[in-house]
Amino acid sequence: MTKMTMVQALNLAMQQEMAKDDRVLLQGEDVGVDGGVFRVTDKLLEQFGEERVLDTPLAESGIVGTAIGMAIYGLRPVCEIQFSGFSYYILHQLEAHAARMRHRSQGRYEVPLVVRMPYGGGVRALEHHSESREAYFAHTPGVKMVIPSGPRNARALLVSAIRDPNPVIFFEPKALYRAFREEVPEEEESIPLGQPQLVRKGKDVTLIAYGAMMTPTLEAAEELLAKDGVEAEVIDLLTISPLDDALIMASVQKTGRAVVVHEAPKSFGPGAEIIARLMEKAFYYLEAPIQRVTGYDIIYPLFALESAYMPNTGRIVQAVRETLKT
Amino acid sequence: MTKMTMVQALNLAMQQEMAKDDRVLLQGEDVGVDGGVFRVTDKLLEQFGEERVLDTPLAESGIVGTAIGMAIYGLRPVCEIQFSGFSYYILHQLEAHAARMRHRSQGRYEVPLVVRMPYGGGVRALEHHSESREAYFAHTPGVKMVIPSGPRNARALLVSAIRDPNPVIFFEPKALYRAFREEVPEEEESIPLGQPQLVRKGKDVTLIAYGAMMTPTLEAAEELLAKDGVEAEVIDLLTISPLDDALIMASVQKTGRAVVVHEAPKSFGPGAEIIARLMEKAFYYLEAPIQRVTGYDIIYPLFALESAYMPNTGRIVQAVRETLKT
Amino acid sequence: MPRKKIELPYSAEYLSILDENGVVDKELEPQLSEELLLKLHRAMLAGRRFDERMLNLQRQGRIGTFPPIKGQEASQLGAVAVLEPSDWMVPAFRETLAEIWRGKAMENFILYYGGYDEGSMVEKGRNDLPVSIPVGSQMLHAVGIGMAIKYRKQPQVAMTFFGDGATSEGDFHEALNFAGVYQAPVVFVCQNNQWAISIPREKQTHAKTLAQKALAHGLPGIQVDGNDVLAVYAAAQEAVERARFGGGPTLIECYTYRLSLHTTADDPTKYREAEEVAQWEKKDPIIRFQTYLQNKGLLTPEALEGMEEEIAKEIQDVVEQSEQRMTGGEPLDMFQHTYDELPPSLRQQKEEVRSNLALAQKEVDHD
Amino acid sequence: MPRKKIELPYSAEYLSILDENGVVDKELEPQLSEELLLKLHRAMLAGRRFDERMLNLQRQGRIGTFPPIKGQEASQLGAVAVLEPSDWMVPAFRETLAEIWRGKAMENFILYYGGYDEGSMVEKGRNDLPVSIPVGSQMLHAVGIGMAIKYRKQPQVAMTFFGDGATSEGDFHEALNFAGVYQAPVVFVCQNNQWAISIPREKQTHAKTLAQKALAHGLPGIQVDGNDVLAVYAAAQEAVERARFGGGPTLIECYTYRLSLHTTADDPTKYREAEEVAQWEKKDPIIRFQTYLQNKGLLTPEALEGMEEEIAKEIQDVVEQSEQRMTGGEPLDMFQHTYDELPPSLRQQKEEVRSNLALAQKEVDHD
Ligand SMILES: Cc1ncc(C[n+]2csc(CCOP(=O)(O)OP(=O)(O)O)c2C)c(N)n1
Ligand SMILES: Cc1ncc(C[n+]2csc(CCOP(=O)(O)OP(=O)(O)O)c2C)c(N)n1
Ligand SMILES: [Mg+2]
Ligand SMILES: [Mg+2]
Repeated sequence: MTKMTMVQALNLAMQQEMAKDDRVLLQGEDVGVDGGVFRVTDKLLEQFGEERVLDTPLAESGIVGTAIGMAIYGLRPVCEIQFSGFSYYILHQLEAHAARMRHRSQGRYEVPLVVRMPYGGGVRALEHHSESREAYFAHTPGVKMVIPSGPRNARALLVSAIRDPNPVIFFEPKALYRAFREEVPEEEESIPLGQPQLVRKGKDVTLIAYGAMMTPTLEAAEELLAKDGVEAEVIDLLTISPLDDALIMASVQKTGRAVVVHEAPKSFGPGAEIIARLMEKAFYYLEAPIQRVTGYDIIYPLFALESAYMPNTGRIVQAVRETLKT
Repeated sequence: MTKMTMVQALNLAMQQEMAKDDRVLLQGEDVGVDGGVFRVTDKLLEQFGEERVLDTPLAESGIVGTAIGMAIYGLRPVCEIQFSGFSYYILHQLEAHAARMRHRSQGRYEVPLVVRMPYGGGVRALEHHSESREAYFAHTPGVKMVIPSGPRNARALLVSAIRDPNPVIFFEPKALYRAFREEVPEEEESIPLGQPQLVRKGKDVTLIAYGAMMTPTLEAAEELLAKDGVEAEVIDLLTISPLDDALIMASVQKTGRAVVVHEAPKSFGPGAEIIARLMEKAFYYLEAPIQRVTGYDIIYPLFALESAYMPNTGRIVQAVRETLKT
Repeated sequence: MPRKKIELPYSAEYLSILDENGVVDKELEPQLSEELLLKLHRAMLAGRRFDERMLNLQRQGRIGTFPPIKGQEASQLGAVAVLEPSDWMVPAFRETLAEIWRGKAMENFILYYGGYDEGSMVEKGRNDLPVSIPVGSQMLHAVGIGMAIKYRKQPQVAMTFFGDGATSEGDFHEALNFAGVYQAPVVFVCQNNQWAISIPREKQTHAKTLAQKALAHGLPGIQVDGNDVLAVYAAAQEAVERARFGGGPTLIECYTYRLSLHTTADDPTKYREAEEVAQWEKKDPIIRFQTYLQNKGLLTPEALEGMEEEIAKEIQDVVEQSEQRMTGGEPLDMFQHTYDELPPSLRQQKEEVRSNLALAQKEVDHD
Repeated sequence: MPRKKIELPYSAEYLSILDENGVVDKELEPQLSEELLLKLHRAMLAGRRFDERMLNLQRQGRIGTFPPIKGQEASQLGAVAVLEPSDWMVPAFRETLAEIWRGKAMENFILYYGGYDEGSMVEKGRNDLPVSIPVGSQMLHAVGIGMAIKYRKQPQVAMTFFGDGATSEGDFHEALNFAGVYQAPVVFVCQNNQWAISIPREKQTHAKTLAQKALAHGLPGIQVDGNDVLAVYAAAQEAVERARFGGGPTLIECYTYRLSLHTTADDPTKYREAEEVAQWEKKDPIIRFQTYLQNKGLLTPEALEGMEEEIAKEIQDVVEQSEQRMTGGEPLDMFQHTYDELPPSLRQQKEEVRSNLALAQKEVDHD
């Protein structure tokens, strides 16, 4: 095992999948010679050549639209959108075609497409470079929405996403690209899509988060134990949609309390669905209202104020204390 | 007062606003000579001329992108997207610019833009012509998401949308375009955006719906009274986002039970947000889990099966009975 | 102000071979086998008759909305007829005849427009995409297929169809640009039928032709008489050869006319003159081709009559067979094909539907 | 196959007036007042120095990411200098000098790239849009402004800037097409600086020039030496006049070069040769213009020196003033400007932030 950043781990996933499956190819803006603006595809052009690592013209719909054609032909294109703030350009191709081709052709064609993109805030970026709009894709039937939270699961999930026969939107928490390293095994490792993970056991309250928010969420769990003696159970969604809520139900039926955390704007955000599921399946176990710690329903501010926008350990701890009041 | 269909009522709203405010103009595919494929803009070209009713080239992003420029200049463009299934082409212009120009220019510019479009199922249409994806727009800060449910409120809400200084996405339930007529006053009438309406008083359960779903929801309320003696209170959201939940809270704090109805896919749909709000603000009043009666997380089927997809009176009645079991 | 003119490698061109009176330009006449000529004629005739029958079915409420092809038979058939079965075809939604030529069963059109998803099924072996309704969006798929063909070094090409209105969508240009950059084996066939619902070609763009749009992307563009099956065939053949042998993509503008409705939901009298339609009726692609065949001694009035009867019967059978299959459908089938496997949330939703149906059934039994 | 060539009303052209050695083509030399010539020179020099200083500030961590303009001073200034204050300017994100010329305070750039939303404020009276980061999206706004100008029968024009990469986005073509259809008074100024981050111009499109993309939409397109402020000025003047007096839109391709980084987050050594940059250093737009002014006897080494000192001082003051304003910001301000008025849900969220802040304050006081 070597310690890797998420950038290196993602690179490893693509490198290995490309090495063993010549159907896999990459395309996007600056993914080749430049190795991606975050270097996630670094050196892959040298290894696999221009035929399999395509530096495309500057057109997101073109990138995904052509990738849909490639996927129908039988390839497994992995596209990069440079920032999720520019992913809205692809929604029509994704919703109208990638998500529907299997259904429209009644099973004749599938679109094993992965669209990777960095998302989220906290990196002192320019406008459009800090948003989290996973809810758009999570609400799109036919698409899978995946978000890793560390180098190791990023690698293992990307491998599964590349092998998945359905279109997968793969959000990469850019704040974590180089935030910390983890042991990542050289040998192949994958995590099945669609399975949230229990990352910390506890009995008093369930914290549900994903992506970059796992960091403050786990910190909050620590702080709650240290300062309040509260044992928080923590769940990492990993796959936002289709959402398998079994683990969440089991946990909340045990703890009776929950807090959901995400960077995305609060209203009509992913947290709402989790709460709705809990309402449907765990209502009688709830001892207090479930709290949301999220971004706000506003234009994401430039970085002088982003720390005021982003959920942080303090806000999460605070919310947990609220739920524990009753 | 004359009895009008929703198509006529919407036409009246635009006709009157254009007559008294020369900043208002229309653009879209086939809105001029053809009067719109549903005839919602019929005769407006004859009355106001090509300068104010623009038959545009076939390009949704072009329609909304140019309208943003017009709005910044000081006009009040009302755009038509022929079907909401093609609205995904405008998301980047809407999210990146219409929703943000006020903030980006720090108040110097505003984008008083209305984008009208028919949405929803039940009309035996082709693929892409039956979807309901209001959640995409509801989750977009800076935008208002409005959906009328009858000729009279359609007219009154469109008037307010045209006068609103913020970008408004205006979904028109195509199933109701000619489904029934209502008295619509000749003289000006408007309903403020952002205010759900109580359309039926009751004490046993609260039904929350909007748009075309108001019809089966109100039928269900009738049936429940007739067959079960249950008095259902019914709320019509009218403005989906920004969502003012005061009326919903007041009602559910009284009834203790609620069912949310929409055509949109269930997961990550608008119903989830309503349930999350109730969780936050009415938890201690709830006597049973809140139910969702919605579309499914699948590709909307062609019309042979659409009745199986669409929420109907029977499903709503059934859900209410569920909530009343406990 | 004096300045240097920039010389471009390509210019837009125009081609016509068989004029509206059926007179052929001997110089340009492609040498097609009698068999192929007759096959093309029969296909166009059958396409026309099937279109007419579909319109009746719709008017009788036996199927839903559909887009007639009347007048565009040569414009789509001339192009698709050049393809090998192993080539790929990416249609818009008005290529009914092209799809039939490629092997799609007429029955499936009736099912599809009758509201049954099974109707858009693509049989194994036919390398076509299903119809694409979002205007301008499908050409990118053809380009991606072309890029994949090039990657796999296959001797295939991808041909895609779209309308005049589609050339205003950004995706059209992104498709041409990608095709140019990667020199993908793609043939872009624009069905310029002069109308995008109620919007006439002149309002769609300030450009004199649609063919010249290729110049923006450094590609050859040609405008052909779309009601002249020989011209369309010749232009398509040249483009397909070029693409197949590494010469890159071509844009073909077929200059034709939509003689019928945009769809059965449309009323053209709102936006165009009967006179204009009458003028184009004179340019009918089938009649001029029949004249051509008769002059060549390949077609007699008797043969034509027999053919008409044969086609009528064939269509009648198809209608009957398909209607036997239109029995309402199985609700639970709607959960198929959204994902390869049902995720837990959809399994639950499917169960919910199953029990609702059972419940509804119980109530029916009650009353 | 023989066929008719389609004659187009326009062809793409090329213009250069002041060559890289500062030698002017007397025939083409525009007659600009000495005052304007000197003003253009000083603006370019100040733009260059401000750019250098911003780079330092970023390297010292005093501001965040920003996109340098080095090398493109003439390419943007020559165009914007033609505008009247009442005209509209719609920039991308690399038009710093054009924005300064139009009246935007240098201070605001430091605030904006320092992370303060106030920095992108547009003062009343300046008819410019704020920077637009989504590539290719802003040209449509200029077209809409142009359509509104036409509707209001105002003697204004809208000029919009974008890069070579932006010409690959569908929105670029939708903008040209709408501008053509409505003959809107718009001037499209493409800053072809040869690179879109790491993608060279040749990989962006198979087209020989970007100017020829105008032909797809039936518009005139011209390519000019973007490092020649006189050529850019002359071409822009012609286009602006045409637009102002009802002649419709024009596409101008300014052929220039990005001498510096894409943004401060970029490392060009990854994708381009120092040699290429060195070649373009020789074509520096400021140096050649200084030679021209000196030959005209309008500029002396002494005057230049004085000017440099003056500019240095001016920039120093700006930096100090802006940094005094960069005091962290007021969290509750982030709720401003999403809507004209705070809806109830946002009022509640704002309250939540207010109390969180209070709480955090309490805890700080505690420790
Ligand atoms: C993106 C999109 N916008 C609007 C529509 C509605 N619509 C269906 S066909 C059509 C006109 C298409 O015109 P054209 O491309 O010329 O094809 P034709 O119908 O003439 O065959 C329109 C506007 C659509 N299907 N997709
Ligand atoms: C829609 C969109 N896609 C990607 C990006 C990321 N990005 C920022 S600038 C840029 C390159 C732009 O190149 P060009 O248009 O030539 O302008 P230049 O940077 O050279 O001035 C890219 C890909 C973006 N900002 N917007
Ligand atoms: Mg057409
Ligand atoms: Mg560039």
